[in-house]
Amino acid sequence: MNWTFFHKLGSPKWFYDISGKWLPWLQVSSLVLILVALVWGLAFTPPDYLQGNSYRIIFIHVPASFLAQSIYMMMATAAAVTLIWRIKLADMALKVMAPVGASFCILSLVTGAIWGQPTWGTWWVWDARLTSMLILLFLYIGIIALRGAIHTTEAAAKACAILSLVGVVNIPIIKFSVDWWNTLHQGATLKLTEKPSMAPEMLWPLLLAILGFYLFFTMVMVLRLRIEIISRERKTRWVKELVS
Amino acid sequence: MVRGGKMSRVDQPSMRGFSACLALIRRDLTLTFRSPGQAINPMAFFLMVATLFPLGIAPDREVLSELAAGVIWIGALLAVLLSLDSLFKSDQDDGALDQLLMSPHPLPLLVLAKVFSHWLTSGFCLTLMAPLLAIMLHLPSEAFSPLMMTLLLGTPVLSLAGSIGAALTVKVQRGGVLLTLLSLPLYIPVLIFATGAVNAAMQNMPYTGHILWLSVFLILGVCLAPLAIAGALRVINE
Amino acid sequence: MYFDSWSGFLVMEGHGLYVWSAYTMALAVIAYNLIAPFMARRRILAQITAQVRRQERLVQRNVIVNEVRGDNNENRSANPENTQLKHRPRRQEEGSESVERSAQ
Amino acid sequence: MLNVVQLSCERDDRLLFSNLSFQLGSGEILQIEGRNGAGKTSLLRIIAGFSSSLSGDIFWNDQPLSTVYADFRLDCFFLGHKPGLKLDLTPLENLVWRARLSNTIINREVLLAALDRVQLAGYEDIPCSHLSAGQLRRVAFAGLIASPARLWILDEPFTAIDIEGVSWLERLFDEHTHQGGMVLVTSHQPLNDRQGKLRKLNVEHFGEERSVDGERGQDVQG
Repeated sequence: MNWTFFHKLGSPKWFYDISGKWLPWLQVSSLVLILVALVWGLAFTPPDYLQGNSYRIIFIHVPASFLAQSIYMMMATAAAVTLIWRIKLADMALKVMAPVGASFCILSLVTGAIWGQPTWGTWWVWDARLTSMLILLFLYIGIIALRGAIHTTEAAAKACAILSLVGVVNIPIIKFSVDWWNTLHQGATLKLTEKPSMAPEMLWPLLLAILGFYLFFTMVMVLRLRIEIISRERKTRWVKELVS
Repeated sequence: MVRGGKMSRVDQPSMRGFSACLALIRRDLTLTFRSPGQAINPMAFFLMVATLFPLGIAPDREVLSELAAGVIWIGALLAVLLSLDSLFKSDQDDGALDQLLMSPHPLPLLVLAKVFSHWLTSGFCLTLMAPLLAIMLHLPSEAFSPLMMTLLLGTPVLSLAGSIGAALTVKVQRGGVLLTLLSLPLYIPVLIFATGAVNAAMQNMPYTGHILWLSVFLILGVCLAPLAIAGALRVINE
Repeated sequence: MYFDSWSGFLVMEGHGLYVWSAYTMALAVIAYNLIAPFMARRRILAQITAQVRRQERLVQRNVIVNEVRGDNNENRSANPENTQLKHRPRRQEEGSESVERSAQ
Repeated sequence: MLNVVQLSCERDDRLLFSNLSFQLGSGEILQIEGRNGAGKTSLLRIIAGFSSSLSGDIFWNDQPLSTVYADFRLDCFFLGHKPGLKLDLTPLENLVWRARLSNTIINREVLLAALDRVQLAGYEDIPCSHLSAGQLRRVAFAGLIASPARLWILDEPFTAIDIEGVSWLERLFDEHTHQGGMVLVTSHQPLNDRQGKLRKLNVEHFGEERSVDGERGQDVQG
């Protein structure tokens, strides 16, 4: 099992060149997919028999929630890679993913609240999913704040790695206890994103939207990672040549 | 010139690991007794939180007894957070943390001793004070025993989880707010199950499930938290 | 298209306000995620060019100082003052070598 | 026997020093020189085992440090910039918890004798907060004298020490090396080497500022 691929992954310059080729494809495909999915979901699908047209918010709320959670999982894996194999690229990914994840977490919270208004008549509902998303937002802000508070890059890298691993251990516990707390107090309310009753013509735009958002996230991450590489490798000759 | 002799090496290092922990606990307890101001703050804060709520909401009995469990637990949670800030920072400032890192004994064990001594001076005292506050907040009498049980099981978890944040922010100048931000997500499950137990007892429903879950968190905390704390201390002090 | 008219599409039987506010929020988040990297890129590139220019200026200044004082590396002795000087020429050689290369 | 091979350390993408190697046998003193910020303290902290982000290897009695770090720490005494004493405790209590932490049996007479050697005989039950910075350092030296560790790693021990304190400390080093101990010390004052056991190492020799080329995988020279 030759590990050359794994070690090459470690060299930021190699990633910078490779991602240069991927970037245009990513940009085009993600924006096209998102456009198609949202137009399809907004204009061409019939309204839900129960919720009327307000369910169309599902085409951004569900992808945003999925993204917020899977970005945190990706950050935890990047953290594990930083701590175990000490690959600098993994730490750059960890640093870069945090604000993107936080932005999608906020989007999921806001769209969830907006969706709650026509369905339940109040802006904020202590629904299990929304509350866990709110706590996930705290985890994101914690990592971003810790990254800003520690100035030496090596210490900040490992401290944020430890914090995101502790957070990822904490997420299932939070989900379990919030769900348990929710059923204790309110009984089974209408679950916000119930999918079994999704008619096929609603399901397809949703899947397209989810794919579009994931591609969009990869594109944004590649963009930010390239900048982080330039910033961290500013002493090397290839960056100086690139700049001048 | 009196020739200073050398102290002899200990032969069975494993047994000495616990004596090192005992020495650390004894050191921290003497430190707290020498300057008790550090230990009084969380208790005064706890009492103050319990007096603010009736002033803020309503002094009558039904409202307060409904809120009592939540108020006591949130007060205890914030008081523990208050006292966590100086846990490692005082050692960092006078160089004692380097000696801790240089010790041949496993760091997680020493860190567990430090967190235990912190719990003794903060969480445990809050638990002893809790009945006083429960009376002030008209907590029904049958809810007293679950309150004490949840506090006894829950406050060590608060100390353990909060120490991870304390270790991560040991070199951050004004790290108090950041410490709170890092520790709150870890406190939420404990708060949910603890207040759940007391409220269940108030509606005289069985609360053993909640207590068992709290002990699960305690065991999880005792096993995993020292590893994270030791890792964080090593990483920050590179 | 499900809706018969543009105005129907906008109103969406009363739910239009919520749907469109949610979608503008989504647009805002997408725009943030697109614009923030470019702003960061500009800021960091400016920083690096400033740093490279500063290094070149430092190198030019050393070259002049050394000619004026006629100092060279041979009379190196163990006094600390000289170690400073010894240290600087090495950085100067390296500096000029990287300058030519980047100039090619 | 401490053996450092091809050690290099990078702080915040600034290469402090690279391929630094030296040996420290028993009975030798090694003084590490270098201007401020050249990486002296980082070198000492790496050898003491605080930092793990380094390339190159350190051998203790010909075994890699990572496998024998417990024995290494049993036999090593680290004194950083700060004396490492709790100000509310008395010198004796401080020495007790530090000795207990480094796994030595507490012998009260030895501690008192050590305090006496550093001219702090009457101070053993006064809280350290009443002592001056120089006295605090001498309490730390008392811990040094009483500890059975063979390797001493001292970071700038001469700060806040007056002239005759310096010569006292040098006599202490000679006595320690005479008993087969090793001393690794950083300081700005040049130590006068009486028994010919003193060696010097300047960190700046290994710290040339060269721009490390792109391929992070292979460390391209020059």
